[in-house]
Amino acid sequence: MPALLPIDVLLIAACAWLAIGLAGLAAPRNLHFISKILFPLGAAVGVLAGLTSLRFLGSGAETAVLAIGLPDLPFHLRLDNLAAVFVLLLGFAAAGISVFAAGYFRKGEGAAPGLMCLQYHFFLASMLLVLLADDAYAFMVAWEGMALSSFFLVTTDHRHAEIRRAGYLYLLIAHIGAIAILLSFGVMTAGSGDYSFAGMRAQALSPFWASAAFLLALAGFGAKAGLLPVHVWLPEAHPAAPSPVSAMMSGVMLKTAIYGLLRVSFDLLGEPLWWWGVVAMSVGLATAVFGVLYSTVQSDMKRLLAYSSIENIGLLAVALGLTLIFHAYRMEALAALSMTALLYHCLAHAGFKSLLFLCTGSVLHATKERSLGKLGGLIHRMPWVAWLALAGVIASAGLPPLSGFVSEWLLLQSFLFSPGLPHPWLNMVVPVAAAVVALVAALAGFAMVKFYGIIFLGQMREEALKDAHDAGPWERAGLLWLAGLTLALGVLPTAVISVIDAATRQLLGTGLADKVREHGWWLLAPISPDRASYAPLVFLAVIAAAVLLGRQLVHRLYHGRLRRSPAWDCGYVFQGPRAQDTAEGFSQPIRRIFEPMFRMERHFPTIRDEKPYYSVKVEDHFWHWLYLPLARAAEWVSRLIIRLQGGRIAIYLLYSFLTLIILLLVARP
Amino acid sequence: MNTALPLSTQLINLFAAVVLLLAFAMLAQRRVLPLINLFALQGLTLCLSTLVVAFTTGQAHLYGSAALTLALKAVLLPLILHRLVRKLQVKADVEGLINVPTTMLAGIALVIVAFNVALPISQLSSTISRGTLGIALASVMLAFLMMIVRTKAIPQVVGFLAMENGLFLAATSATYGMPMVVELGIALDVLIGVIILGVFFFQIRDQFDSLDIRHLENLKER
Amino acid sequence: MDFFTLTLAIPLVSGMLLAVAGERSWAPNLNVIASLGTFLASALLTAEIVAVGPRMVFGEMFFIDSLNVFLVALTAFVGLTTSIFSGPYMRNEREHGRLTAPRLRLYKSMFQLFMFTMLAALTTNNLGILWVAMEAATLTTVLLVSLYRTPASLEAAWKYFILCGVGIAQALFGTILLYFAAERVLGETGHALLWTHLVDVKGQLEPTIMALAFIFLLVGYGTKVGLAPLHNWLPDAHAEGPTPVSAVLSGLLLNVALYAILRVKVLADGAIPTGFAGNLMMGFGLLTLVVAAFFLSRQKDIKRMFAYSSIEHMGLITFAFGMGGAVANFAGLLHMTLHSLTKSAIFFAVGHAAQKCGTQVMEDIRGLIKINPVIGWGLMLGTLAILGMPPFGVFASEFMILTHAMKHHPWATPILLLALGVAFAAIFGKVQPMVFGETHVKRLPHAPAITPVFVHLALVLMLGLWIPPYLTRWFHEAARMLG
Amino acid sequence: MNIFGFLGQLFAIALALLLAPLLTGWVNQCRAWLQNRSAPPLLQPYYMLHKLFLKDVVLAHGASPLFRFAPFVVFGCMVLACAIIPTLSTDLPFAPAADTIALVGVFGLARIFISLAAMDVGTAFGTLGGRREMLVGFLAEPALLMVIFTTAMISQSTSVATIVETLAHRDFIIYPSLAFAGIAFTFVSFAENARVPVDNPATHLELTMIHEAMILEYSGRHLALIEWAASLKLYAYSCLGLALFFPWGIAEGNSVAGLLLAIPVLVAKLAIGGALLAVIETINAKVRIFRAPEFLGTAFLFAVLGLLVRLLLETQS
Repeated sequence: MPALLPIDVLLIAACAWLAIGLAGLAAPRNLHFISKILFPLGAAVGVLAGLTSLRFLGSGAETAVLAIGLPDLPFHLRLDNLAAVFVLLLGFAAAGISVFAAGYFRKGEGAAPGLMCLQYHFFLASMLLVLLADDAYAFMVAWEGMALSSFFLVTTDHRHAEIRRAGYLYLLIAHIGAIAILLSFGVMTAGSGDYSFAGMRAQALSPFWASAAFLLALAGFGAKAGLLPVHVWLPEAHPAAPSPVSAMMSGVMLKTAIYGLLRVSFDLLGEPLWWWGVVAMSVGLATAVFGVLYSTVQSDMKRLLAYSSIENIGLLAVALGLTLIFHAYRMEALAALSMTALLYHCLAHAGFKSLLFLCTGSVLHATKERSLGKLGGLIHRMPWVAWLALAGVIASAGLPPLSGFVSEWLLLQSFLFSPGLPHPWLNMVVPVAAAVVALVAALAGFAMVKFYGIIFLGQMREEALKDAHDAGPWERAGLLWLAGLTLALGVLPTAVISVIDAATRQLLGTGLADKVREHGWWLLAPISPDRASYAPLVFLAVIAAAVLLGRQLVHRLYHGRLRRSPAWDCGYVFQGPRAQDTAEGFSQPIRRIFEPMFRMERHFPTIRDEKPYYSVKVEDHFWHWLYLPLARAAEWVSRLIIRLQGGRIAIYLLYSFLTLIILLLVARP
Repeated sequence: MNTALPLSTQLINLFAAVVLLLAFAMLAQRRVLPLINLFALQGLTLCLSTLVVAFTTGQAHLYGSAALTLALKAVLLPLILHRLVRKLQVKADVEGLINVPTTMLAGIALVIVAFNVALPISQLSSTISRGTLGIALASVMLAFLMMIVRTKAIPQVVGFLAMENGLFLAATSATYGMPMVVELGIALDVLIGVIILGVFFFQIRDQFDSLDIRHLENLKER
Repeated sequence: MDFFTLTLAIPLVSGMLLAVAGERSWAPNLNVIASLGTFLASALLTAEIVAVGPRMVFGEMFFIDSLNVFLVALTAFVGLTTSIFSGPYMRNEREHGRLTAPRLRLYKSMFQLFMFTMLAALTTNNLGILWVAMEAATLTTVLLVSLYRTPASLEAAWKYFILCGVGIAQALFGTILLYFAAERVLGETGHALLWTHLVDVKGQLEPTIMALAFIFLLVGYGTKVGLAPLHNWLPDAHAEGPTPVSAVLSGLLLNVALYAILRVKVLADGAIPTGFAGNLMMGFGLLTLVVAAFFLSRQKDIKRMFAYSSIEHMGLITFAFGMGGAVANFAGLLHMTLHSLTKSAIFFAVGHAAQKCGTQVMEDIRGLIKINPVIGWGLMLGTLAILGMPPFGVFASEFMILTHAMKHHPWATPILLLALGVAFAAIFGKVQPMVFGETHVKRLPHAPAITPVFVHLALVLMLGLWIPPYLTRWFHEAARMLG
Repeated sequence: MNIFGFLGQLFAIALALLLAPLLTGWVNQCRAWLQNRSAPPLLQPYYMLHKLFLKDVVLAHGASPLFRFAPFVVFGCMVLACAIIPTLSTDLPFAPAADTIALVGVFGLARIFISLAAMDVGTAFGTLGGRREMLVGFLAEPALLMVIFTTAMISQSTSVATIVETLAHRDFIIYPSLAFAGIAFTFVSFAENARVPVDNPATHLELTMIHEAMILEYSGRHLALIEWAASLKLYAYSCLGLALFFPWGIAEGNSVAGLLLAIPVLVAKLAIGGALLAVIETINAKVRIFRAPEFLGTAFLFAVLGLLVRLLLETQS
């Protein structure tokens, strides 16, 4: 028997996921079987997929053709390094999330567990197929399958109207995005009728059509990723979904859109034009700023994370834009740097955002509460979740020594080279964009402090929180796995870059790994140590040493005495939980400084109010600037068109009559 | 064309002109029973015209067509319609959506359109009755117009049947009639159609107490 | 006896039998058995045609070729599933007191006769007979539309009758012109309306006459297809008739009307090489698609909404055939098949849903997935399928149509995109709250026959992932014939 | 990494730990003089630290382990920062661990921990302080990064050591961009170190506090560590500023002579810097909290101007 190629193993993994899903449908109400056997099995498949792609990375592409699909277009599959990086991400993230899910689903919540199991594993399998697809049809089938299964997962708890609405919005935007992607593929075939990716690579498009294809792809994949202005589904869908699903969507699914963008702009389209990068970067910057600002003012913990995902997607788009610009000017070494930043951030975000979403899941389970205004002090009741969430928070804030910082560092490093661009405008404007990236990173810190501080720290804002319980063993295992990944990505950048470098090399022809490996495994110096370097292990060691040594010395030289008493608080008497900042209160500075960015409805108490209250509601401008006008326009048109159906038969006959006469008079062969 | 046409062609043209005249008359007629009579008369004219064509060209199956026309359009259908009118106690007058002069003006415009559309075709035709194709198309369109402007069910149906008459005229004038099996099929369809319509009239009257189709305007988009 | 005769004879005979004896207790079973017989006969006929190739029957009156044989099989199949579905559905209607026994007799009899007319229309070689059969199909269904005898159903039936009658009259004029054109070439041999003869001489037909004839035929049969702005009868008839009738109207009658247009288009294309017929069809298709999409967003009645969805898809198919060429024709045929299967499945599910909730008003239908998960999922999956979500087959054909349009008529793609987007937003936005959400509704006296829904959906799913090679061959052959 | 370099590194850290409170004391003394008050002794911060270390820790009931953990982390971060900023010599074995960008990250990490700790007990002032600190932080960080970008572009490096080497030990060139960057950096360091226009280290008026509000609940050794960390931060910023804008005097190698020469230079520079700080603090008034964005916005503007000047004027060669 010939040895199994990695692509075969991955195919088997996809089939295994499907089989696991179907097995869940076989016993839809048997929670124990599903959660304790099927989900862990799914996790094992995830690990298998991740390891397979780890083994594969660095080798040449493998292809396969399946016997299904259209008559002239059977499913083409192809595993190359770019896909393998994302398979790696999918497999490892899925492993953690599945293990968590094994402990997460309870009886009597939403749909039957078997159905959930089917949808969830279908979701996983379709994501895998998206990454493996090598022709437009297979890609679209997998892509829409992914949208569909995640839509059903989002609307698991469909009893609430707002969840249904969220699901609707999600699927609608996903579908329209999918049509845009389809058209982009259509442009890329350039009329050759060959819908395999190999056929598209062979086409040499004129700049006009290539740009059309790129813009369509940006719109289509952007709709899935949550780029401005088609981001509106994201903050609705993520809170609506069960937490493992939010984690999967935010951590992995959004990355498939990034994968698609990379595939189209670097692989299928050939030579990019420089202004594509500018477009991507501008959209990315706008998205990042928007996302992070809105994330700071949210008062629902999952919405906060969802907006934070938008921010991260924005940063990814910035990295993509920068890579495109460098690549267009054939500065491949620099392009490799920003591409590495991009891929790294994909991995990092998958780790920490999944981790944070899962933590919210545990909190939700323990407290039945998503609103930040009703949480607080959970570190006392849920230490496991709280401490693991801290890792996610630090990584998400882009701080050393965890994963988020490495990618931001790489991104800023590549920005530092942008003055070398041969274009007179770009070399001035692009470096300033770095400042915006810095602002975004700093604001992300604000949002994360708010997230963590309000949920886990302070006093409990509700009595009921006293009964909160910590996560169970399965959940802990899942969280630990993801936190471990976050840490590993944070402290072992050199090793990670060596792994993902194959993809960079595939897309750009050059990579970072050789340079990075020169300086030892502990030091990350993408260009040269003189130029810039970062050694997270040393970093961590110095801080740890300072902490330990400091503690030992203080205790040795002085003492370790400690006693408890009520809080001081400047002698303020009323110290109940309501004296703390609310979620809204915490973000008040942001709302005030960036007031024009928000659409706020505020109610201030007046002296005459019998029950004075203050409330503030922050809404998205885009709803009112873009979506509602669009909806109104559509409604106006349809109001106009339905007059055709006025009920009067004479008028109907007249239509027929006029059609005939006009055709007789006008139509000529 | 200044050359004198043969007598048969002149006759056929005459009958065709009568059909057109009757079509206009039906368009102008406000009362139900005279309308049905006009329809019967149109059927009769059609039959005569077909007979002339059959006689002149010796096409045997055209006699069959003529007989069928006579039986169905001049006798049977008018009879059924008369019975229906009596049974349903339809009020005598027919209201139009648009007033008669306007309708007539529109009708004249239609005739011009129809003649112009038919002209290139009739020039290609080799039949003796080719000149009447324009008239046939015109009477189809006039019947169509009648269906549009009438607000009562029975006149609308008469318009529908008149349209069938125009089609028949077209068939005879352009091609000496369709194959017999098709003619039979068409006749059968028309007959069943009228019977079903009769059933309908009763159902409509039961529901609405009237045959005014302005009651039938409730299904619409809001 | 040969299978073709059986295919036509079974519905005709059983229709007449049911007309006299439709009130007996075995009548519903006869209805199903007759449909089963028709389907089996058509399946065997198909097998025979696959084996020996196209052939003539009864002299040259009827013929079976690659284009119509699969439509015959499809028609018989949907007829079978509809009759299975209508059994419990009609029983429930009767218990609700909405229908009486004589009307059920009328229904069964007319259903079979309707099947006969459609099969005849599909298989006839004579364009005149085609016209007669099409008219007969209208006549048999018009009484079915008014089966409930409510004011609304009468109004719908009246409009159906008048509009389709007028439309079909125009088609007759077109047929006469066609005959005229043909006679000049073929002489008065009596073959001048036989399609097989016409297609041999299509290049010699007079273009001026053919253009006029095609306009008349397109407007005439187009009325039955539901092309805008000739579609006005369609939503009314679908919404007010009994659901099985809506299913066959939408799933079959529209196809047959379109089939008639296709037959004529082949001739027109032969006579007029400028693509005149194709351009007209593309224009009508796009207009229909857009108009229907905007209609969709303001619907309140569930059956009405899916009727507009049928119009929309007919527009898309017409557009595809209008583009012509092997790929687009293939896609059009595939889409026809898939639309029939999917839309009838949806109507089955909708019928049960509406029956359960006692209303067709969408705002009052909620939480189907709670009342009956099978119906709920059936409706949900059916809707997603018809909206072109992979892996369902409708996506496959839409994929081909869109990419082909992108290639040859890029100007049309924004319009297609707009229409598909609007339609998606409208339909899905309305179906989702019906399927999901909370509800309080009691069970029905007779369990629904839900198998047809899932059989159809399974077929649609299969066609999205794998099209059997013989089907591909057929479609290719038919597409080639369509030019 | 040779042992000598390692020792030099340890020496730099030890020096930082020692000098930092002294700098704080010096600034306080200068300020008192300028404000016509009798000045506290120069060594007052050391007495203070000693006293606090001696005291028991009084912990609020609601304090979590994070609250106790945070001072150590903050302290550790500051030690790291001081370790990688060249004070005496540019040959620092720890320097490759973090470049300037990572340095910003270190400060960020400390800020996050102290803000979280402020929120931990759940008092009104704690959360208030936490959010204001984050506010100042996110406003200051981009400006700081732009300053760093400007200097990094001059030296083609983000490594602090390389920047200093480039600026101090190569041909002397006047960089107008550095003037802008310097002003911006000064602004930023005032904000970051809780100095007057933005915050007042001496205030305990509840509603105006930022830094003080955050550490209200701390006592004993925890407070001592935080205070120490604060002085370390001031020291680090001062040294960073000196390193970026007045790098002369910092030894390139680890020769004893070089180090010995560097110490007095450093002390002198710090003394001048501290005095200037006191002057600026004295002649300015604390602004309302919502004027802080304007203040830091100006800083950002200057930093970007510096960058543009750099790109426009200095890259022509």
